[in-house]
Amino acid sequence: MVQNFTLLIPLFPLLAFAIIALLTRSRNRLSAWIAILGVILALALSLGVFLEALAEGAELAVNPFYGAPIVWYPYGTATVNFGWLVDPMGSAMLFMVPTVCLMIFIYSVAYMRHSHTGKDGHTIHEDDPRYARFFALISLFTGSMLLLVISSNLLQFFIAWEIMGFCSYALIGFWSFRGLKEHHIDDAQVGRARAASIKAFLTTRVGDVLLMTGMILLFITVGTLDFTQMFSPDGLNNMLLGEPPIGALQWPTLIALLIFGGTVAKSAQFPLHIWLPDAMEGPTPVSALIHAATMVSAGIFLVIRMYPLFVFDSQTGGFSMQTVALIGGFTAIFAAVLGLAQNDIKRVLAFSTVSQLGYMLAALGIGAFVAGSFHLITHAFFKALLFLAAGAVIHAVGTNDMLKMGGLWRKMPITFLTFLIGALALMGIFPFAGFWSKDEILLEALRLGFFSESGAAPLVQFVFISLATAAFITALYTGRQLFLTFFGKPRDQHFYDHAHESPVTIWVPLAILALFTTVIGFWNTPFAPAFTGYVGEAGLVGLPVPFEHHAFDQLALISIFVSLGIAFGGLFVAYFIYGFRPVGAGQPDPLERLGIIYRALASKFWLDELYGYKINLDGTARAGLLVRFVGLLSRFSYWFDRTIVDGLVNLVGWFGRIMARLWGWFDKHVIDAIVNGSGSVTGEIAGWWRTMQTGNVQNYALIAVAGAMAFAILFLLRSFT
Amino acid sequence: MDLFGVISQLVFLLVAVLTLAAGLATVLLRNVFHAALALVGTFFGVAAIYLMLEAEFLAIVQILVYVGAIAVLILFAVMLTRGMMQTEDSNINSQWAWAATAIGVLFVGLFILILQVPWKISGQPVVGDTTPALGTALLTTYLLPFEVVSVLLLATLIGAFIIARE
Amino acid sequence: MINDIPLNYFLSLAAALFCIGLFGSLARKNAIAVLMGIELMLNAVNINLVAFWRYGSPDPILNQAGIVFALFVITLAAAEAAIGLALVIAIYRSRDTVNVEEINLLKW
Amino acid sequence: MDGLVLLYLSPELVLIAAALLIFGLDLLWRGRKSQTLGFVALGALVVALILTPIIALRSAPTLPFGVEWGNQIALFCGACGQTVVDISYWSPQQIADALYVSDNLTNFFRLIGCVTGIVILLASYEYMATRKYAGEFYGMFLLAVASMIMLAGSANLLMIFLSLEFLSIVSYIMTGYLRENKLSNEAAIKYFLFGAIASAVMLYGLSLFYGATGSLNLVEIGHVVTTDTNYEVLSLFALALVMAGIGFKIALVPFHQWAPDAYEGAPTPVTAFLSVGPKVAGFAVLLRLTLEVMFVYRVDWVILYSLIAVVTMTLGNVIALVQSNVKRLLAYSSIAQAGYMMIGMASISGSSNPLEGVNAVLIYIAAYLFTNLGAFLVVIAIENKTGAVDISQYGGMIKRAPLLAVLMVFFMLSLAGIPPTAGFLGKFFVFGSAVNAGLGWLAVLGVINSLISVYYYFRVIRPMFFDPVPEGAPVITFDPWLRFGLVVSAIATLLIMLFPMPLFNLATYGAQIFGVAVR
Repeated sequence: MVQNFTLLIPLFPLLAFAIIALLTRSRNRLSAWIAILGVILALALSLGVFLEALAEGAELAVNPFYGAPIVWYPYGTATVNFGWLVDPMGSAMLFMVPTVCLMIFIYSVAYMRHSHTGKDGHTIHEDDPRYARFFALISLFTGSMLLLVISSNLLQFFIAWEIMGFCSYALIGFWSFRGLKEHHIDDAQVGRARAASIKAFLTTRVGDVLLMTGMILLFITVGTLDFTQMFSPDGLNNMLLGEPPIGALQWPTLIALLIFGGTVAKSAQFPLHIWLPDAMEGPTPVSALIHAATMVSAGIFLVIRMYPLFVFDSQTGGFSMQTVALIGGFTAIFAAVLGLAQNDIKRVLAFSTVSQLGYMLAALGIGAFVAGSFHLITHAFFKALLFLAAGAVIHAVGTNDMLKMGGLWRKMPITFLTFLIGALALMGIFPFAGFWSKDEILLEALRLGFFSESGAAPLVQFVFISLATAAFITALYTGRQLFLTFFGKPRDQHFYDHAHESPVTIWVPLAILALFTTVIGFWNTPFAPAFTGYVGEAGLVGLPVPFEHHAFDQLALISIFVSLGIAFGGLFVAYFIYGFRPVGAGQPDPLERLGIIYRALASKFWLDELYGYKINLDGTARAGLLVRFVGLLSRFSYWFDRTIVDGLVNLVGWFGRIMARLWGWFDKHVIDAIVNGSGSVTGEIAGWWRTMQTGNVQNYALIAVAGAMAFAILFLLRSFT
Repeated sequence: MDLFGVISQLVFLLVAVLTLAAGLATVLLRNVFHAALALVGTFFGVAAIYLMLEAEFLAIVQILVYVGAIAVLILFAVMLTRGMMQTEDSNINSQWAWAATAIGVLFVGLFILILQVPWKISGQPVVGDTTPALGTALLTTYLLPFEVVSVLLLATLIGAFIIARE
Repeated sequence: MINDIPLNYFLSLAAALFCIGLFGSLARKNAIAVLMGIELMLNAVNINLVAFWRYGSPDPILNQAGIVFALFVITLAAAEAAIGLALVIAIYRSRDTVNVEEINLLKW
Repeated sequence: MDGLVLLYLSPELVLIAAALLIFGLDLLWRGRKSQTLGFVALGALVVALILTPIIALRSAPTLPFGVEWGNQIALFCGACGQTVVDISYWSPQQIADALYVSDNLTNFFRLIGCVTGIVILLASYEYMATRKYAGEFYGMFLLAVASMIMLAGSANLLMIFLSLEFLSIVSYIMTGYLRENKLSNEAAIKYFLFGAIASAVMLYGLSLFYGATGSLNLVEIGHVVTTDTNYEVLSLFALALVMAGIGFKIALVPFHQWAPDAYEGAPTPVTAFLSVGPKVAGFAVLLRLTLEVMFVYRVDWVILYSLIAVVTMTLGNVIALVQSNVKRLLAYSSIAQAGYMMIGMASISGSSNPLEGVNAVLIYIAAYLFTNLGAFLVVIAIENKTGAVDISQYGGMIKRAPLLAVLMVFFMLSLAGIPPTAGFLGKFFVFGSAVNAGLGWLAVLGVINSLISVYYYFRVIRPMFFDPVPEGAPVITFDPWLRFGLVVSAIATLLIMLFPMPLFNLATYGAQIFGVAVR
């Protein structure tokens, strides 16, 4: 009967927020422990609910845990109530969110302590000047995410959604505080953090506004915002009663698209993805929180929650699901390519998140509900892991630039190991979590696109190709990241010397997340699809349409090999570019330079050896042999370079560069310009309009009189015509 | 139309023209002092219009309040701010042309409206004295606004004192 | 007398006076002159009200709404004038001007 | 007038009597003990606040008081929904004579007025403590609240004009209260000149209504206008002129331009009052006029209101983007907020249920009240200590006054309409009613506008959190009364969102009156 206490789950972190904000603000350590305690309590209760939900099994979809005791306001004959709703997917979220959050919280305790060299040369460890506030804010963030997950009502959902938006604003701009210079944060960084926080807030606000509009329309057409009532067959049919709003566009399509607009912004999908890479200016735990457990997941969860609406729309001939698939599929490949050209360790992960979210949406869009949902869960674990591990690296090394790292695995083996696990999961390599979920998505896309009984679907085929390509590029950039960061020789001795293994409070969360990353995928293997049975068997709340459930067949087997092949292919290419001959200190990234220059460099090296061979022509045989051997090796490597590595580098580099350039340009000049430009245009208008306010009251009065007169004359003329 | 009617109209026209002329003088005269005197003339003209409309009490009030109080106040203010009076090169501000255009349109609109609307006319003659009935109305039906306005006058008194005191 | 002069005459006179007053209040530089314009407008309204009372009222003795309204307008005009002139004097003291165009510290 | 009438008028009478008492005592005490006079004013407002439900409940003696704890307010609001103490019970003769009605709408605005008064009074103690004529200020302030309530209760052109002028004159006085301050002087005279011209124009419109119908009573005028189509042009023409006066009070574009100047120059507590009191009272008049007189011409005034709503919110929001003075920024913000309320006014036209629009407007008013007052209270608290009213001077406020900074965030979120705040609720209802009334495009424009507004609301917050504390800037302390007012506003802003039922019922109750008049 734990389910009756579901509403308390978000209360603990929210309470922790209140306590820290009001009482223990000045005491850092205590604040941190209060925050952690809040999450632990939330986690305990969530796990209780989760286990109870598991016990219910697929039945839960038909009879979800539901209660709406808080009367918010009456509307017509109905009332809007707040409460909780836990269906199978919701319960899975209840398991994932607090678990990941707890790890992030524990990790933050040490992470938000900075070390710097004091005046006397000693290393000083010091809490971030706003340590307690950090924990207050992430508690609020976690609490609102949990509130969102258990919401029984779209309005309640939206409230939590908006609180999260505000938290993201405050946290992304967390270091936009002047006076932090002793913490390695300079003015430029402060400026970037400020700009990033505003950008994140305003961009997601666009989506919020769309979502709110959709919500109001939904309320008016359906008459309720309660999920269970809304998705009862009557509820959605109500939408078709009224006149279609715009031409052939039906109400369900319009509303679904508006709601999807909220997701596009919150989950950073094209074309509103621009805020997410910049959001890296926040502290790393915040990045992990935003990217894994809370904010962007909320966007996907919105589509999952509203899935019956999308299904209903597609049943009545709407195109909202196609839009979702298209945007998801496009974003998946688009962001992956952009990720190729990043040198900031966190930015690579940021683009990777965008790309992976595109995966999920593409899956949801083509109807692979279970696969998309499962990827949401697994992704949260391994992306949190990757971020936290990357954060540990940054913390230890003191830079974000991968080109200044290298060979770090020797210095921080545990971090390396956990990062490796996360990276393998992200690439989709057996047996880690990402493999199972990604494979599932590819399988579904393959099945629906090429082997569907209802004939081939070009859109789904596009999605499959796009996702498969994206999987390849994902493996490539993840491999690149792995090799640049941990392998090869240190490229910057200063940073390398600075590096050290993470303290316990940092690596333990990493280890736990790595454990989850390793095992969670087995929740849903093609052989034993427990998750599919749980989430997909009985369909969704209010819309008991079972999802198509295939037994393990040949296609699944093929798909496993295809996806593994793609992943290993990408990794292999990455190895050839970055692992085979590691990038040296000061060397540019192979992708960053043109092939001709590289070849010229290589040739020069070879000529030098040849020259040495020449002057040693009458030297010892041994020396000659050595020289000859070296020469042979060089020649071989030259050949290898020219034919294989260069070819690959040139091809991939060319493609990557062109695409990254192109899209980067598009990003910077078109989308950013629209967002910033609309700001500056309104600024211009404001500057112009304010000149009306001359300060002369008679001008004002004249305008007022003319206004009243204009209205009067308007009416007068109207009556004569 | 009988002779009396013609005379009535002529008298009305005369008063109207004088009133409007005084009004125009009020807004056009460069010297504010002279303008204030023209304003007094307008007040008298309006009082005459009231008399024509058989609102004798109102005509008296008009002269007492407007001429006796408001005009005197204005004259005082003009004299207190005398420094401004002669130094002005023009008494009309830069937006006057716009204002004139807008007001011209407004006047045409009003004129059309006045001619176009079928006004309700009962044409009842006034039999007897309106003043006692007015007094009764003020202390019965209109007692509330009467009281409110007394409070307002008190507030005005205090306010004017606060604002204008040295 | 009433039967000989159409209502429109009075209304037109009022409209004209109103427009003259409005012009004064919009176009004069001197704040006191602006105030005078406002007084003209109020007088015009009063002519309207009294004319409507005289022509439209079914019982001019018992139903004196228009007259009463006009009476209150006169009273409020006096109150308004008092406050307005006090403000003019105050601004004259602090700024040494009563030119409305120069009273423009607050803008944009 | 019988004894009952005095009961029905008691909140206003208490306020006016207290104001007179304050004037007298101040004369007696020669300007000393002004703080005590402030408490007298507070007491009067509280008494008036308490009297309101008593009046409202008078006709429902069967109401079971003393039921479960904590439910009193909800019960009151719920009960109000069924009991009507308004003109619908009156005889036709009474309606014809009615100058002033003590109906549901009046009661709603009594509550609004008293709450506004109380919150601003709490904030003005510290502000007025060092200033001259503080005693008179409290008296004037009570009169302003009383006239604001009277404006809402006026059912007659004469009373409308009278209360409007009363409110205006008292506002002019309060705006020019800082006699040594050039800006205050200038604000007052601009406010005055603009207001006088606008009210003269409005008066001309009122006289046209009188000419068409021979009556000053709104219900009677409405009767004539509805039955006699001869007066269509005239009514609309008059409405346009009357909009000048009402629009001036509400600060609607194009009658808004006095507002930024007057707001900036006025003493800040007065600014706070101006941004709420006259505005919401103006909406009360507009509601009465629209529903009781003009309802039949809804096609026409919907165009007018929609047009005004669009330009008002757009202009307010856009110009606010470039403001650096917080008072001026909030002035433009309040112009924009009035634009959102006008969306609700326009959606009254909805064929299904006009009361939905009325409800939305009333809910928005209540939500806006607390939010805006809260924001102004923060400004007042900061200004009292430092004299700073510029955004750039707000640096490091989180260090200097954490409570102020955090609450300011909250109020700004509410003004921007982001949950969980009252502002969101208001926008939700207003936009919802617009969509329901077939004015979806208006809602869309409103939503876009609320998006723009986020930018400048966050401009206020940013320096408070992210900029360093200026050299030598004092830590800001403020007196407990102000703190109390702030906390009350914040809690109300939160509770309205979380538990909107009481407010919803109250708004339904306030709108009840129009069921009678709407034809």
